[in-house]
Amino acid sequence: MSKGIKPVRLKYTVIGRRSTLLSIALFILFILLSNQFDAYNQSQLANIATLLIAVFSITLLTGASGQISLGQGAIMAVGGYGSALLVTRLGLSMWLAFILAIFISALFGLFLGLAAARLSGPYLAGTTLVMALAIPSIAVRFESFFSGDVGLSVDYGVPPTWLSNLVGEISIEQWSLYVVLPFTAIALFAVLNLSNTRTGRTWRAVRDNEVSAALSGINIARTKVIVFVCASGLAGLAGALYGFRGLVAPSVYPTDLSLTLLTAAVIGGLRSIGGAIFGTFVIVFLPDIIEKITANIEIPETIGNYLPSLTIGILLLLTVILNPRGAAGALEHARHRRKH
Amino acid sequence: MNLRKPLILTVVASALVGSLAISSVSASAAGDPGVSASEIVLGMQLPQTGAASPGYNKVDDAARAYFDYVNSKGGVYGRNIKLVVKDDTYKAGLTITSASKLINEDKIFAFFGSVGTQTHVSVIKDINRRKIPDLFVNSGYSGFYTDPKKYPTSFGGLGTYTVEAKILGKYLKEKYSDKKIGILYQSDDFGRNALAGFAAAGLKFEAKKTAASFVAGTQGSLGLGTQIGQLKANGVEIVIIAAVSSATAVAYATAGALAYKPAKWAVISVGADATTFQTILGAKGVPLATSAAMLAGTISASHAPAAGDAEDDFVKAFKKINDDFNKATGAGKVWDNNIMQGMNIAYLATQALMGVGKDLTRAKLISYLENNGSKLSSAAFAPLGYSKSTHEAFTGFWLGEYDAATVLKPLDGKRVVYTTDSGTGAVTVSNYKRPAIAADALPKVA
Amino acid sequence: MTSFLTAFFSGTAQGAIYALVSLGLVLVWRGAGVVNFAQMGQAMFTTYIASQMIQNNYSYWTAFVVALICGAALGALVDLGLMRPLTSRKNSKLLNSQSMRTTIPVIASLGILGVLKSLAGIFWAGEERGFPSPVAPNAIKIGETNLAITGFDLFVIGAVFITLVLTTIFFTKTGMGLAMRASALNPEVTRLSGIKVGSVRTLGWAISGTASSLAGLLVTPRTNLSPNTLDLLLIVGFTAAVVGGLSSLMGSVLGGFILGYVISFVNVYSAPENVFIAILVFLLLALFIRPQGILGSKEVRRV
Amino acid sequence: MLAISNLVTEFDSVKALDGISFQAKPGLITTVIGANGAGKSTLLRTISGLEKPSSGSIKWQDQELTSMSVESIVRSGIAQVPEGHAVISQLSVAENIELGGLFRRRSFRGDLAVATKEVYELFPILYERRNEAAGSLSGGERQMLAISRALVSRPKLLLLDEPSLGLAPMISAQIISIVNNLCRATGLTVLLVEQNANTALAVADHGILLALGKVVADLPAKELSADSSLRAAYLGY
Repeated sequence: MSKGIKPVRLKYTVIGRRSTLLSIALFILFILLSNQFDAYNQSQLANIATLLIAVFSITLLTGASGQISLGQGAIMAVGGYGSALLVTRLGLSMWLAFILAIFISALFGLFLGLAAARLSGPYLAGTTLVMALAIPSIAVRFESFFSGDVGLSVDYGVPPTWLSNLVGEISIEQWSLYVVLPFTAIALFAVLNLSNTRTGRTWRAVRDNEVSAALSGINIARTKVIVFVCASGLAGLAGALYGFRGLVAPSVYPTDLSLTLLTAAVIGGLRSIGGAIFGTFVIVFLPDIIEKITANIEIPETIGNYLPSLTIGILLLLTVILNPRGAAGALEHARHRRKH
Repeated sequence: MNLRKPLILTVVASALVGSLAISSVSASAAGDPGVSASEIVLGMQLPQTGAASPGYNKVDDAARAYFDYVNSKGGVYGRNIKLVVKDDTYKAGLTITSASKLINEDKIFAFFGSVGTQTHVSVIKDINRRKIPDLFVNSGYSGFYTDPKKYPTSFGGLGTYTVEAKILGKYLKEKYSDKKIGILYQSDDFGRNALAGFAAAGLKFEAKKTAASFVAGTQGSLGLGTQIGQLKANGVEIVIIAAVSSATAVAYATAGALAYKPAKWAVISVGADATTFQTILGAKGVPLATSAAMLAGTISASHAPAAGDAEDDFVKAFKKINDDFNKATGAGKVWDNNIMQGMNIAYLATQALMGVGKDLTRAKLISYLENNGSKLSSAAFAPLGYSKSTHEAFTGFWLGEYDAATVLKPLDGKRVVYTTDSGTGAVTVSNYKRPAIAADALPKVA
Repeated sequence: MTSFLTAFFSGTAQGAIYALVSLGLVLVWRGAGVVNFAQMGQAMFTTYIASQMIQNNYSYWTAFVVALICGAALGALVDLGLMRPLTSRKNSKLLNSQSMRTTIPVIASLGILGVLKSLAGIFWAGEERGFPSPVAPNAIKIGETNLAITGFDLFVIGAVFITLVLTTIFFTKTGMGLAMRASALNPEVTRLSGIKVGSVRTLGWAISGTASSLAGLLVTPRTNLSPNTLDLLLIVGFTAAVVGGLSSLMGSVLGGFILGYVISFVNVYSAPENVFIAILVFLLLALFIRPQGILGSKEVRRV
Repeated sequence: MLAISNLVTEFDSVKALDGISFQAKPGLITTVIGANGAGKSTLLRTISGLEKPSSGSIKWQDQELTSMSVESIVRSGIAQVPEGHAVISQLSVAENIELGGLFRRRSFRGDLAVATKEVYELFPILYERRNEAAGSLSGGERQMLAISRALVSRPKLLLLDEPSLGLAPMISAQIISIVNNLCRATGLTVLLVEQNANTALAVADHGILLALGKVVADLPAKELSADSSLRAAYLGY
């Protein structure tokens, strides 16, 4: 990757300042939001901050380089198991384990990327889907190591006393947000920089037309592998944070998780980081909103039960039909129109 | 992927507005959450949709029906019992989220009857850390109950898989010592717990010879035939099934197709719901009489009366309440083991809440269950194990055989309840006598 | 030897169904350049329709035919209502990018899958139910020995065989079949020959819908029907299609049978728990060793 | 009669055709010549409906083609032989020919057999190789096949896009002369796009010279080929 960035060092610093500001802005906004929230919504916010990192990985992979993965959940599982094993078996600190999870899953992404570089479009989609199905079953197959279905019980622990002394009593939910948020901010910083530098432009060239990208001297295969490594690192970090909500087990990283993440990215806009944030808010809060709306309406239980998944499915279809670029694309479109 | 400030601001602003609208911060009164002068709020997590939901999605409606009945009789010390149910689709990620919602937004007093080992394991630590009672978990995983120091607030709602397998295993090993015994299990925590229980009873199985398995949730769609074919080829005469009821039905049908007729089937109670068995085979075109004949002679174990035992007082009472109070429609209301289990734990919960008295707190409830829990009664013929040293529920099972009318009848015409623990303890005969249900079907506490 | 025969027969019967699924996927991929991840969702839905009809006392065969027709209709509807407007849209910037043209339909099909599953959950309460087989599923006997193959297995193999023969005749002997092959190979020349490529594609979706609907009807008697039961079949069918080359109809059928044997032999000689891992390993091996598939041609496959 | 007026076709707001107007008279060969990128192929593709014009009109026998689909345009009697001997190489020769007449198989089954026989008579080599894959043919044979595929639909207007491209001079001359004979014998209207202006003008009745999407000359073929200044300015010889 360093080779790709070097020639644009100058620009890098300029962009670096903007993305630093935006990342800090995100951090502060989440903290401000959380102060308005009850404990449950604080935990939802932490959930968003966690999943956001995974959705960023899709923004990179699919939005910026055009590779579709239906198996990000499985890569999250790699990060989750990696960090949980480091903590439970080797007694490492949670923080160190999170950082190592990035490397473990990036390494996994390297192998995956080597395979993926040979694949395009539906081949990649299908292969990653099979992977999403197979990886959890590895945890069951090698039960003595991965603890099977029951999984590895891990959590964020309790807030350290120095922090409580500093800012007053901290609930478990708030603590989970505080643990996740720095990582989310760093992930945002990383994604912003990656996408705005020459590396990002290289990726987009590959996305838009492999042949002409190759003609302009871009090493397609290497570019794809690099994207995979970066995206896997992000997904693995998200998976580690997601697992430390309480459990690392196959049922935490089901196939649906991968599809949910993709849905968030698509609804918000595959190519927009703001869209990724929006989409993640939607998928996390939508079930609650539907529950609020239907609380006072008498509807049969069966319909009520399936309403969230139905709504998300319809939302996905509407997005694809009305504006495949998602909410961000629609917003830009509207702004564009107003100008004229 | 360009990020303009207005966009991120729009996103955050709309998120702010949206989430303010849905957050409801209510000041909690003194005392534990979820208890007021007029209400006790309980929370339940179970798969209401998704691959693991069939059958289990009836448990919540049954429990609610019983609570509604209690409420119609004036509730518990004037408090109505409200059951808030969350669908976790059997995915632990959602279980964690919905547990937080039950705790922080629905302000539940206690968790009640949560279904599923794989999902409950994701929240049990947190629930216990918050000292919230975790009543009558619908999981037979002994790891939740046998170490109250680890999980002081969790109490079982089923007999453990290990206890059941030990009792069933001992019987089969003695009765059929001259026969080849094999097992078909689903390869998940449930199946493997059962395997461990049988091993404790001295029944060991050999892969590809006497042990066959399938991936849980696939219901054999990837080739159950080959697995059962292997049991057949190896001359297994007694087949134990440790799988959910819908898979049991498929297993019987598959064996039938292969002309494989073991001398005896033995099915772990989780997988031996006659209604599910017959419904599934019925839809496969097997007439009721035929599926009844297929099930007849099958050995199973139970802690409670058979759902089909129309003579049992508890069954009669619960069935009536199900008819009158269950708001579910269609298949969700059809009387079966799942509904009886839901009613029975609701009966237990009502009893425990009555037992604690008017001044209800979480700590008092837990201490009541530890000190008096073993004296609680229910439809079960087996005693409850609750004590300071274990939080296992029903410590015993009786063994029976399905008759031609799909009712599980005690072996040799006499109901003998065996009891043991989830460890290495011996299997003994229990002399527990089940107290009768009162005429008003409400539990009575001394 | 017995276990070998068991694995072989079971693999053949299972493989026949995978072949159907794989065929359905390839039909749509060749015709429209879309991998339809909703395919088995459609099949699940039509199987529920059949199941509902049987519950309402219609005969099995009426329900069977209605399910196949519904499968065709659903396939056509997916194309007309969603895929055609989506893939023909030129003004969207996102679709101008090469990779997005294949990505967006994949996402759309996932949306359909989600909606179909939710609707099945609402209509049929997500209940797990059995599904009948038209012939008694009894083991076939030769003399006194029971073969590890049942009458129903033979029915499945027969039904798939007839489907494959009909498909072959359709593609090689009829004008519509020629139009369909031509549309898949070179849409522009086909349009210039006065053929409504759009309608031909819709027909491809309909045939694919029928084939997968048939797969649903044939697989559920062996297991149970629920909104999620057929998900696995899609994944196996997809793997079969890739192994077969994704662009070759014969290859897809061959791939289906190969997958049938792989799964069956893993079941017998290893353990069912290893099946998913085996599928992944097999898929990766297939992609590395022969990325164009057993019968795929190199030029069609963009690697 | 084909009448084109003020036709504009854009790609990403670059005008490939910039207000083209001309007419092609029935029964005659009209050739469109011009340098690479003059817009010749775009013109043919716009007529056959493969590209949608942003403005202007294409009238064919009192029908407005610009709003019609490719299929309807073909069915109204216009057949295009696309650039680069476009045949479907995985299909057999016979299948390629069959494809061209497929849309007429309901209403003109009898005539279809006649038309097929006629093209085989026109190109006997195709009959010999009818069961082979089209991909195995030589360049000239492929061009013959592409023309045959167009002819079995019994077009009234034949759009030929660079038929001599990449072919040996002798073979391209042979193909063009066959088209010429066909036109004279049957009254077929031909619109022939060629880079090789000499060959085209030799057989054509009328010539249209395109440059950068505009018509710079619309003259009888003889006059056009005689105008050395035009040739020098636009064709470079």
